[in-house]
Amino acid sequence: MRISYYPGCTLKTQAKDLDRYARVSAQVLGVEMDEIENWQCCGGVYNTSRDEIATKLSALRALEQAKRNGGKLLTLCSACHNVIKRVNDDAKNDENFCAKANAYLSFDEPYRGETQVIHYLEMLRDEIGFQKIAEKIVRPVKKKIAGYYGCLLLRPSKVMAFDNPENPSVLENFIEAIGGDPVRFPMRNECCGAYVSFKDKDLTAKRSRLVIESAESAGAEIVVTACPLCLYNLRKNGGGKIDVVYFTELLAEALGVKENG
Amino acid sequence: MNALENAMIEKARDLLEKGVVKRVVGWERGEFAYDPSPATFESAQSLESFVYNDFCGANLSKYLIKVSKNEGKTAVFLKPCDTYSLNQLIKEHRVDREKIYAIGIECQQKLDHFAIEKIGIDGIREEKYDGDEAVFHCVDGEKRAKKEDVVLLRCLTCKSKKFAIAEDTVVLHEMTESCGDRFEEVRKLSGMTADERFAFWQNELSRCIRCNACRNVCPACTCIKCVFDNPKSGVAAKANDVPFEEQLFHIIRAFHVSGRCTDCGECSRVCPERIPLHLLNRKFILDINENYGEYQAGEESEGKTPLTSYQVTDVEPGDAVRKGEDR
Amino acid sequence: MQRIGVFICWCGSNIAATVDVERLAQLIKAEPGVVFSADYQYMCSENGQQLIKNAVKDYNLTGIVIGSCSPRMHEATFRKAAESVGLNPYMVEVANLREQCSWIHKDREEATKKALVLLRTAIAKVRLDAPLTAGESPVVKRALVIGGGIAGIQAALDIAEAGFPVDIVEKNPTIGGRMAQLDKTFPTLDCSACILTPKMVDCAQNENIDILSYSEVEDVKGFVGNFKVRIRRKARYVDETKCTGCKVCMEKCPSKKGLNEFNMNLNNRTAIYIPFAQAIPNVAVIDPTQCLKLKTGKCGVCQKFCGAGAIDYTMQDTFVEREYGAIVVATGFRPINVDAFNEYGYSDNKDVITSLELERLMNAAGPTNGVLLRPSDNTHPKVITFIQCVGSRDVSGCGKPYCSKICCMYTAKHAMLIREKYPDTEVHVFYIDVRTPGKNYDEFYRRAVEQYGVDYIKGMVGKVWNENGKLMVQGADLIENEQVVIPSDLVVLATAIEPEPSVRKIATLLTASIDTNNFLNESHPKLRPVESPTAGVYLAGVCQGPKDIPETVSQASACAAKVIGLLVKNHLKTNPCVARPDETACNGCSQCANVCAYGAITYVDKEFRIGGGKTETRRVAQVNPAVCQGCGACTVTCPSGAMDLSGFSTAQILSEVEAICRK
Amino acid sequence: MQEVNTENEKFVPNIVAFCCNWCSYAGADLAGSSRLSYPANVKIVRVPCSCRVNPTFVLKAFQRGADGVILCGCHPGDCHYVTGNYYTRRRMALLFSFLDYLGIEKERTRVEWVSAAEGAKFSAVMNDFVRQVTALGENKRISDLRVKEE
Amino acid sequence: MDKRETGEQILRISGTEIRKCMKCGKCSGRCPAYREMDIKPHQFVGYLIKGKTEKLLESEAIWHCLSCMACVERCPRGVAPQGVIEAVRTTVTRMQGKNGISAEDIPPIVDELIPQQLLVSAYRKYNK
Repeated sequence: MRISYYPGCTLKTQAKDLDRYARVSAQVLGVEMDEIENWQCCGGVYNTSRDEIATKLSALRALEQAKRNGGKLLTLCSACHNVIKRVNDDAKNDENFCAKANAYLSFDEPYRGETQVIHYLEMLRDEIGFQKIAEKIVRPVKKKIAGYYGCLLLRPSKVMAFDNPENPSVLENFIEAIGGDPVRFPMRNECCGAYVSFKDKDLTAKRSRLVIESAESAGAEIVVTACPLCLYNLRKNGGGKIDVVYFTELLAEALGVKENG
Repeated sequence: MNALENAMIEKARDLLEKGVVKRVVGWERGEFAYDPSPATFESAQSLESFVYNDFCGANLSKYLIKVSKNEGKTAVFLKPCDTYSLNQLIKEHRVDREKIYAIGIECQQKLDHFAIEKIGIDGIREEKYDGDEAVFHCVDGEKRAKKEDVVLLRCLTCKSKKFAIAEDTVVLHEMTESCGDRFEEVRKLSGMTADERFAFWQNELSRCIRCNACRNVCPACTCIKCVFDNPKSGVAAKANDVPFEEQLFHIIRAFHVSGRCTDCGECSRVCPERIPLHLLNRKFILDINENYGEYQAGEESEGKTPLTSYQVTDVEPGDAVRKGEDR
Repeated sequence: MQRIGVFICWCGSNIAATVDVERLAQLIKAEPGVVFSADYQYMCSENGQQLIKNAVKDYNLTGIVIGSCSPRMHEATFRKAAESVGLNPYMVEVANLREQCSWIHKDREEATKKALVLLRTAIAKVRLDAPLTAGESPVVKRALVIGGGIAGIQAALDIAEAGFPVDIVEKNPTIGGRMAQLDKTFPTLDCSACILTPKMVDCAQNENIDILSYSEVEDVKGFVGNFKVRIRRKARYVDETKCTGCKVCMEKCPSKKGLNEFNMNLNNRTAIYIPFAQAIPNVAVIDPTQCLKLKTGKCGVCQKFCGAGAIDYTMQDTFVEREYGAIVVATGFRPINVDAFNEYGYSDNKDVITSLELERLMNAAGPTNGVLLRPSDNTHPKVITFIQCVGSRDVSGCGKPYCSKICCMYTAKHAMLIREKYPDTEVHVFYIDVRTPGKNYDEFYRRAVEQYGVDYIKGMVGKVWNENGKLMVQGADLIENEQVVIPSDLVVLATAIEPEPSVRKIATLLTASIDTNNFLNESHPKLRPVESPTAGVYLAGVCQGPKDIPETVSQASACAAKVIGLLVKNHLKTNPCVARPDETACNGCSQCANVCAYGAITYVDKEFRIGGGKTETRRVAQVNPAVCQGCGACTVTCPSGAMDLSGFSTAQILSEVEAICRK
Repeated sequence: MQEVNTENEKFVPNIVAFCCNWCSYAGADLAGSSRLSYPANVKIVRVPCSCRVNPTFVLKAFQRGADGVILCGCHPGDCHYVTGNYYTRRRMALLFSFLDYLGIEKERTRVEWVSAAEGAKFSAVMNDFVRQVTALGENKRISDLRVKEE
Repeated sequence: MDKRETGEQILRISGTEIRKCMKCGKCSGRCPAYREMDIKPHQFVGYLIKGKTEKLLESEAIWHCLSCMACVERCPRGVAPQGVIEAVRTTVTRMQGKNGISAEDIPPIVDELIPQQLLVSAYRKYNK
């Protein structure tokens, strides 16, 4: 299976781990991730203002490219996924936005949200299947693992359509597939507070601590996430003894290809 | 004889010989290449006069109302857009589904004889398509025309190449969809001032000679007794009310087929005065789509039409009219 | 040619002051067909009516136009007068010269001119009037009640009391419905079973009532006064006539792991069971999805132990067909599924429960014998938090847009009962609004607050999570303007209610209209609240809209009154102003039936001569005059104009239009 | 007001109002018993339900010289016949939009929901409608639609 | 822009139907930043309905909202309080040129591990 892939800026810098482990794992799973050409920043954050267009254009360029290359766009960074998926939804459902953005971008054929945006986790779940992944595991990660979703993957659920927003299960199923013991903890779908890092450090720290404490008291030995923002925050501000890693790292480990990454 | 026609004749022969159907509704060779006419074939021998060419624009579904009353099954050749008409007739119980064997056939746009004449081509013996051009073998040699100038208006904005209903198909080549916006003209008219619109329609409708061709060909105008022929209806063309009928025929007709018209375009095809009657029906279709959700008559063989259903939250008539104008 | 008489009323000075009635009476004589005209001070008076009657006789009138007040006032009066002298009452038309002319215009000339037009319009109509006679249809003197909850029980008892036979069709093995599951009832706190079960017994003992339990309505044909209903009697594998309700089978049945629906699945029951102790009929039933004998062929223990020989594993569904004059729909409700509300943690935490589950946990006949123990560890909860409006007033797509109406009151009841029985328990209630209209209702809720110290918090809960066995309830307190987290032992969700889903099928069978929330529509929301638009079909209880027990019982009794009013008649007079199809012009296209709100239109295949000695079979519309209400929706839908409306025919309205437009 | 066309001042339009028996006709009666006047050139045709009004009736009125046609019915949701006015709403939305499309002035047609209690509304609606139609002048277009002036 | 126009602009760019709000407070019941906010999520909607624009524009809460969408997710009426908050913040930054983050805010907390997306997004969110 070949699929267009959007890495995003952070995956080329501070979150290289998230990216490289995803790539080596994908190879084992028979997926070729085609990094799309000349991608630009996803926009960083989705602005909910209805009249916001400029910051959404680069996401549209990536989406349009993917439309011409198979119709699917794979994302990995939760933040990019959130932005791209929501911009795509606007292109599909907000006529006003669609018309203005297309007028500006002037693609050969107007882009109207045709591309299907899927997150790496969705690919594992829906395209490959956890059962099949479990079969390829060579080094089961026998740990109590807490899957931390944060907010960006799940909400708003009407647009993201990723999982049950209040009771998600994809990370837990993933953890089971790689041989781990999933730990469900109450704060797994709470926000780590990344966006206010510069405005209200204390709040960010408080939120991150809450998450880590919740995971620890539920008995977790390690926390996995798909989000570079969360990882940074939870590590820096969580104040916990347990480590936070990208889910792709554990996947690569379980598939026995961590060294290749 | 073309390959497609051959395949259709074979299909018809097979159905008749095997006794699957009692008769086949198709086209019969006319005097000229451009005037094939609808016909019923009851035996394999009679198929000798069967024809299918680019002049076979006629929608055969309406004939089934009568023909299918006869005993046994009737096979019918339907172009994609014709299948919608049949489906609509089935929905309205005008044709018994059980007695029909529908065969979807390939259609690569149909020619408009009037349009060809208009650009000065006549004496056509044979026609074929060559890319974007139509090639005519005429009495006085070969003539070429741009396809878009000589095909039926409705074919420029073909609504579908899907068969809404078909037991069987005869399709030898891929059918290309022309993707023109069929509402473009309606929108253009809506954008005019009321005076301009009135002038446009006055110019068009004043040419009407009330020949009833539109009514007779329309697969939605299938009433056993048309209101205009029924003295009890209060609108019939009885002596003392000729002006009423004269003045309002097209309005009432368009309203009666609204929500049921599949946009097959037969009305405009047959109008000897070349009045764009389909623009009347399309106004209703556009309004229905925009106010009550996309609806294609004949897409389903069951269910209600937009005029026999409602939503509690439907637009108010005043707002609907304003909306129509703002478009 | 009609011989028309025109009668113009002065209405004292009400009309005469503005309209020159005398001149009018002279002018109108010139209209074709008018053979008599008169004006009089009070046409509706005895003398006035006599004037009309005399003229009908003396001038041999075939049609009458009255120029007077609104037809909504005296049309019936004048029709009666005409009928008394042998003129068909539908040959009378009224021109509204008072409300729609003299009272709104000041200029005498202008008003007189308008009055003349109005009279001419009425004359135009009367010229095309045809005598109409009301039809008659016989009434089958038996009623069907669909649903055996408190609504169905009450309606059946009231109808039976009046001497008419009633059948109750109940899909469950016993009647009793939701009310049987309740512990206490607001606002009086009587024990639900104590007031319901005697009524259930009354039903069983009333010789006019036949209970068809474990049965469903399969098909309905016919119309008001004359319904033919096909009822499926599901196989219960126990002979109802033999079973004595001794329950030995239940003791012996080895398959004990079935979920007990009556207890909201909070405990288990055997494969053969009687739903609860006071079930009516008190007869066992076998759950075929659970019974070992039926599933594997191996067991048969109950048959062995049944002293009455009532067990029959070979039993099949059977059908009965009966005729009814009237049908009461009382299909009731169920709580919605709260899985979509994961923020409250229902699916993850055993101690997050719905209110109906709480009813069972508090009921002496429930899984805990009435001791309030939380499901996870069977301990007494010390802090209980209620969340109201779970799924009600929710337009996000997860719940229902309407207010479920009963939750405020039952939550107050629960809170009060808990504080009464376990005074050391702390009770919190999150609410958006407390809605307590009803006699003694607000007093009841206030008692919960004032006397029992229940903590009402205005605001909603955002999240419930489990922290070391405590349920952390985080919500907004909008009065204090703060966010609170209440560590609780038990969380109760005041779950929205929805119509029992089987009502959709029943509505289709009855051609009864139903709204987007699956509530049945009433004929008029204010003035005909218990009648379905389909004549002869009546609505009781929550199937029509959320309501509590007192309201349900009132509506059920109102239904019964309506049914009795119908069943005492031997024949029904039908409104003669109904649709009538012209079969020779009907296409049989079904468009008219699609817009008929009453299901009055059906189709038949008929033979028609088509000339040349040949005939043709055509599908044509038939209007049942007993069912048609005469709105005319069908007439406009018909493209061929085959459908017309008596009393308001197309030709008549067109001629009225012409009369108005005549210059 | 001085700029008003003097021709139009003399012009008195003829208005046909179709009113459903249960709501609007009763509303008109209430306007009467409340002595709320509206011009005498409005004449009411009583129909059982607004859904009884066939587009033909509207067209006939225009063709016979009415200058404006107004339909009144129960408010949506309050129809005496449960759903009748919902069909009216669709039919007239389409018909009026269609007439407008033909260039026949949309100001000559109107649908209003008037309950039996809304006598004041009935009177106000009629006054407003008459004003609107008066401003347009005589209705000629329906009869001229098929006749082109050379 | 006068008060009314500002209110209308906030409403327009929020893209939410505030009149659907039934004042249940579920947004505030769910909000993780509730305690840090001077105006609570439900009040953003309430004030906008009542036209108390100046209170909204003065609010500090717009700099504390985490944009986590929890309020949007669970609103039973389909209202988006976060949309209103973001619309107010956008209006403030656009109108008053008031940036949420100044260059001086950054250095003390930037370390080499900070994801650049966090910088980008914070800037985008809080600055003009």
